[in-house]
Amino acid sequence: MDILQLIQSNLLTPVIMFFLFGIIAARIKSDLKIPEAISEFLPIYLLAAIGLHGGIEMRNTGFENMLVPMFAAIVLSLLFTLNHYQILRRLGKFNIFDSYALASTYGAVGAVTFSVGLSFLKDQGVTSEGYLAAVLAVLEPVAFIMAIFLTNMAVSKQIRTKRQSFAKDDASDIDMGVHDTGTKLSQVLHESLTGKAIVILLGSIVIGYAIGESGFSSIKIVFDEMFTGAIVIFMIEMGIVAGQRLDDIKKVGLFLTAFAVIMPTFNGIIGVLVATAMGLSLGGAVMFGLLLASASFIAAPAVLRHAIPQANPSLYITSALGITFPYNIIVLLPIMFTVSAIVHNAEGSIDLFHFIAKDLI
Amino acid sequence: MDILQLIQSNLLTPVIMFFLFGIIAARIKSDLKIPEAISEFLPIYLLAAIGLHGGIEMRNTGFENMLVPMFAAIVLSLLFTLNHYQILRRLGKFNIFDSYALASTYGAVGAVTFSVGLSFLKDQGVTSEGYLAAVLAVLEPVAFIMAIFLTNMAVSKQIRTKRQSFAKDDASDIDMGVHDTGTKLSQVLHESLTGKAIVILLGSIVIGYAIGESGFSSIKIVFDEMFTGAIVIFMIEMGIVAGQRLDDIKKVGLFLTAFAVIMPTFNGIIGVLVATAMGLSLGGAVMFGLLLASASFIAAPAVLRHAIPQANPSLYITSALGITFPYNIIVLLPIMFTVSAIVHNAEGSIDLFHFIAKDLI
Amino acid sequence: MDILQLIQSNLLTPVIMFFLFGIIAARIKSDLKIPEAISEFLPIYLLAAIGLHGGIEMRNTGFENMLVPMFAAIVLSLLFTLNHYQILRRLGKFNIFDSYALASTYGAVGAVTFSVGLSFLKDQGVTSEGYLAAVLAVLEPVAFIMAIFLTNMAVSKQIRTKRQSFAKDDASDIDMGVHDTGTKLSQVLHESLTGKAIVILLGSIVIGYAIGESGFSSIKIVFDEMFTGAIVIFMIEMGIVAGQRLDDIKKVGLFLTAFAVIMPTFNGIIGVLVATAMGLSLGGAVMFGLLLASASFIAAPAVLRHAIPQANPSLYITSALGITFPYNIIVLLPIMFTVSAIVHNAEGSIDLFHFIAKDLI
Amino acid sequence: MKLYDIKLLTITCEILAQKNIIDLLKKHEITGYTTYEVDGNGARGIRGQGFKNEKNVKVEVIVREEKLHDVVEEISRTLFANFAMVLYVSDVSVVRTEKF
Amino acid sequence: MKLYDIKLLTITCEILAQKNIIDLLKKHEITGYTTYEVDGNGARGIRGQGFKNEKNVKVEVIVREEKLHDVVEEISRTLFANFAMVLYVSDVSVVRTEKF
Amino acid sequence: MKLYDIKLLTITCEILAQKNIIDLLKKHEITGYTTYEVDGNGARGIRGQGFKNEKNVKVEVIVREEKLHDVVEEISRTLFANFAMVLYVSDVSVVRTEKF
Ligand SMILES: Nc1ncnc2c1ncn2[C@@H]1O[C@H](COP(=O)(O)O)[C@@H](O)[C@H]1O
Ligand SMILES: Nc1ncnc2c1ncn2[C@@H]1O[C@H](COP(=O)(O)O)[C@@H](O)[C@H]1O
Ligand SMILES: Nc1ncnc2c1ncn2[C@@H]1O[C@H](COP(=O)(O)O)[C@@H](O)[C@H]1O
Ligand code: NA
Ligand code: NA
Ligand code: NA
Repeated sequence: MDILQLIQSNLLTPVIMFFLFGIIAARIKSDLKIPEAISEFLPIYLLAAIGLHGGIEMRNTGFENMLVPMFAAIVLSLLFTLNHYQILRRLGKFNIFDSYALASTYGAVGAVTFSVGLSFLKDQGVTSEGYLAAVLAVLEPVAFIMAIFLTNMAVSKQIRTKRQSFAKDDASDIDMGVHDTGTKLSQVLHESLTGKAIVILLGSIVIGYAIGESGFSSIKIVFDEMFTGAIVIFMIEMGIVAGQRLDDIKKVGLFLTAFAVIMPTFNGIIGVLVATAMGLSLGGAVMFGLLLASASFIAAPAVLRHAIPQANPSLYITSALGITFPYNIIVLLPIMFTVSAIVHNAEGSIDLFHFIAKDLI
Repeated sequence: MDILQLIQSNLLTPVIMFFLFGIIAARIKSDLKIPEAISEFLPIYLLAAIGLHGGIEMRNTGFENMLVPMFAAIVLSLLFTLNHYQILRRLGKFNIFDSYALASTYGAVGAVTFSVGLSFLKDQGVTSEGYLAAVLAVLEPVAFIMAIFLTNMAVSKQIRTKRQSFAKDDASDIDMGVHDTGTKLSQVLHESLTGKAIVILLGSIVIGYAIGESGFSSIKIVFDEMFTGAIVIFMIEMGIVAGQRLDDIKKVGLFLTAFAVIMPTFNGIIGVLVATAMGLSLGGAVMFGLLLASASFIAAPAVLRHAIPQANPSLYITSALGITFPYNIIVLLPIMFTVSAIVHNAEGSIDLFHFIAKDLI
Repeated sequence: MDILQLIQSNLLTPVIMFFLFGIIAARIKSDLKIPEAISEFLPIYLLAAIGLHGGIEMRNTGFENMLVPMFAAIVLSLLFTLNHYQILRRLGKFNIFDSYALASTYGAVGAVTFSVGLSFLKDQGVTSEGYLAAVLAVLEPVAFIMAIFLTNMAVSKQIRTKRQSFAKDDASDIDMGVHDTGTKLSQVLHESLTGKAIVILLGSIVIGYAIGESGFSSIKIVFDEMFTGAIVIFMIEMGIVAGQRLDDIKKVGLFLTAFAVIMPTFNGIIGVLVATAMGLSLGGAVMFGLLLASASFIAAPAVLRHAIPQANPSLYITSALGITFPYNIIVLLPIMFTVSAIVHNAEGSIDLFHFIAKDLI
Repeated sequence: MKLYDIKLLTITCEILAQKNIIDLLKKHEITGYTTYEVDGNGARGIRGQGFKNEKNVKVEVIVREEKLHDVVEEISRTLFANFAMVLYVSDVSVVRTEKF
Repeated sequence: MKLYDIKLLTITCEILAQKNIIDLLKKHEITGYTTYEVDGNGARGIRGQGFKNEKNVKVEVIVREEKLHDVVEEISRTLFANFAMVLYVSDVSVVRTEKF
Repeated sequence: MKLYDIKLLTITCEILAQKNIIDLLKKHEITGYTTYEVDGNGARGIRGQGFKNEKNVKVEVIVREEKLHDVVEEISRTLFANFAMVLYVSDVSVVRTEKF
């Protein structure tokens, strides 16, 4: 019931309301639209603001404490990606390409979701560890890299198998599906590491760290005070794009719809518990959980279309943007907050840590 | 003389000065231009800000008081549209299509004009009733709907008349001018009701009402404090576009030029008086008058090109944007303000109401 | 050593750090990019802010004092442009077209550089004379006009010489290089005088002067408080564009690379000294020096491609943007600041003036 | 690689006529097309300055010759009179003729 | 629907040459054209990153064969040397030949 | 003004396939091309709403007939299956045939 109240008060924030408004605008086929230049600029702005803030925080608090959570996030992200793959391939009967693409979409992180999380915490009057921005940056490519690597392995194996069973003149046919996968890996790696999200985020963290609170003061109005207003504008567009995708949810199927709700919940709550066990604050644990719960819907297509072109993009975009994103920011954030509040009031988080560790292995 | 002083001090505000600057930039054929994405975004932003502000106000003051002014605005808008049509068709000798298009352009409301009005009142240190944003939203489609309906009726009648007097093989010729007007009405209705201006305005009013003052605080800097600065930027573009149209004023003709000045003055002053009679504040009466005085130059073309494609768009855009808009924001606003100040100091507004009522019937 | 410290602390400001970040993003071939609409809008915004600020200042302080510095700036700019031409043509062995184009690129001013200079002074807690914005506006076309005039003269002379030595049937060949240069001058003049930078700058100065401090208050948040934040965003794009040009520096050659560093240093320091001699403040002398040191990389191509199409644009853009701009904002600003601080503390600036005057003739 | 002959219909018109064109194509069961915003000059004056509503758009349709005639005829009949518009047809060749 | 043969001249050039092209067309009494910004690569390197001044533009002109020759000749003579530019001509057919 | 016949290859595809196309052109030693963003509709649904990643792009390549065949063949073989894409070839004529 506490959770329901929290969901309700979350629903009445401008961020969520403008998102829902965008969905409605799309459903009634309004021509409302945030111009492309603005909606391309806003994520860059949001990431710069997040990075600057994170960097300044890290300068204040040091970054020794960051290493364990960073490592835990990477390990969890890899484990979860593998777990997603198994579920999608075995239970969901998706083909190998869609399975890897979806697995890494949900293993990856969503920068927009992270921004909304920060503004949610602000509304609750709670802070979070600044270094989580760095975790966000590092986590960005992790799931992709693994998925790409595994897909390449799988595809090479396939080719070898096929080569053995078929005559040579069929080779070109196989090529059609899996052409030059070998050489592609390094390219895609480069692409995902130099992707704009990572670059602006890491750059801003470094700059925030370098300039500190005093250097920040002259740009605080733009990169701090305007933050929530900017999210609100971006959420209109997110709502519109999500609303346009709602029709496609039918094509996504029941299994993936369930996956898009259950998986983030599972990943997110594990994240909150692990983070609590590692000593993160109430808000930090929520953000850590959100990192693991979130799915990527802007960076993912850019990387996956090149890395796994055989996968159907409308599956991973629709489920991540049309289902998981709204669920995460409206329902799961309050749930994780409640969980985090409970475990932060409880004692014996070391025991909790043991409990989770057992659970994961 | 008081009016002249007010006009002069209005002229020296950044909003008006940057508008005039834009006109000059266009006249000297400078390549200055606000990029399209920005000038498409600004009206959305302005309407969101207006709507949020209105919604929050309505939450504070309730919206019982809104019903009478809303109803009065609709009735006046319809009466004025009919009046415009008669004047344009009979006195101006415009064809039926241009007459209806112009009538509804001037019967409709201008959101940009409304924004400038709010900033004018701010400069005068006067407030206005928040629910006028809702009146703006409702008034948006009213004049269009009537004009479209009447045009369709007129065209159908025409077709029937022609069908009777001509042979059947000529039907295709008639079609060229008036093809499938019957089925179009509902489409155009949908379009004008889901137009971005109405949608963002209504949405923001609801959101403002839902979140209230406290929910607004985190986005106040973007959606309140930056408001006048944003108008200023938009006014540069408005000035440029108006300036580019100045050459077309010759084509508009003397009659329409006079109409574009006299009609808003008449409508606006009636509006101020009626609003005062209904008990609106000094500033509220000005805004009410401005709603009726303003002509639509962004929404109108989008709706009218589909609804009445036979009408010449350069007539209604040029007169609304090139003549009426500058006149309204530079000259008529101070006039209406003075009128409103006079009638608000005078007593016996009930008598006034009777006087106006007589005048209208 | 003081200079080195100042350079170091300058390096750690968000403005410079985001510029360097942009360069790095471009070098690692990230797809990071500020959308075109934003990066086209920001210079307009920056110039409006500079102009408004300058105009308001001039209203406070009068503009009698402006005439001597204005005149000095024009004279110096012309002398420097001629000086550049001689150096480039004689020592650098550039052809006549490239020499004039480069000479005027470095004789002209850079509005972005000027913005960064203002934010540099703000960081140092130093102010500058408001009328320098007007000097910026007037200086914008000066170097272009002279370069265009001289190029036209030179080309006409060439044509006449060739006409005399060749048969008439060769005339069309000559035309290919130098066609209708005669008639072009007035066109290019109009273009450079109605260029968006000059127009918005002059307009904003006038408006700032007209509205004064009190009229400015409603737009202060947008046009003053957000200024540094906006520069930071623009500097990301400047860094990216400069970074993309770094490869071209090889093509620019050693001579021009040296020119692009030495010339601004020379011009800038002369500027600081002359300004000090004329009685400008510490900060004002730095800005005056910066005007003379800066090279134009946005306005220049727009004017020079029409005025001197035979010149190779990648020479003047690359050297101005890729070399001189970073050098000016990172290294030369601190140098000029130190020089200005020294001469402002020293006495006998009249003697200094005599010394400089000798030097120049 | 065998290439097959087909027609490319290009319509340049004011942006507010785009919906009319797309609807008309749909009526003729054509769902494949490409659109982009352009500026221009013509009988109805310079277009593309000022408001977005005053831009032009190009609509390109790869279409079999059989359908082309009817589409061109209906566009000419219903839209030429009221909208800024230019239309032209060119010969192109494609790989996958079954797509069109 | 009878279609008439006519020429389509397409010029892809750096954006700062657009004015030169339009002026040249006007000189030849051609006032109908369509323009839009594009990116590109060619002999003068990649264009379209960075400043707007470094974009390309396409100018498309439907023009009768009689005028085509002179226009192409003058563009080649006066602009090819100094500007990034590519020009090509194609055959198209139109409904209202009197418009061009 | 003598004009020389050459081919114009136009590829309309989802924007995320642009890199693949450009790389493929480079592989065939073609470095001249023009690109611009467009919207569209086709077998893979409406494109151009929402994120920039979901736009289309047109890639236009003036290319000699000798090279055309191989390029078209490789695009068809490697990209048609996985990307929203349409490709067509037209005849055009140019002044400076040595540029291509
Ligand atoms: N001769 C032409 N060549 C290319 N495009 C044209 C031509 N004439 C008109 N257009 C385009 O078609 C639009 C509408 O033309 P119009 O109906 O003549 O005003 C113009 O704005 C141009 O974009
Ligand atoms: N082979 C080609 N195919 C299509 N467009 C080209 C080609 N070559 C050049 N272009 C376009 O023409 C512009 C100028 O070409 P250039 O003068 O060769 O640099 C380029 O930036 C491209 O947009
Ligand atoms: N018949 C057509 N005419 C013109 N463009 C088309 C056509 N069909 C598809 N396209 C374009 O090619 C893109 C990809 O097509 P598709 O692979 O069929 O989804 C579409 O989004 C359109 O931009
Ligand atoms: Na995740
Ligand atoms: Na009205
Ligand atoms: Na200079």
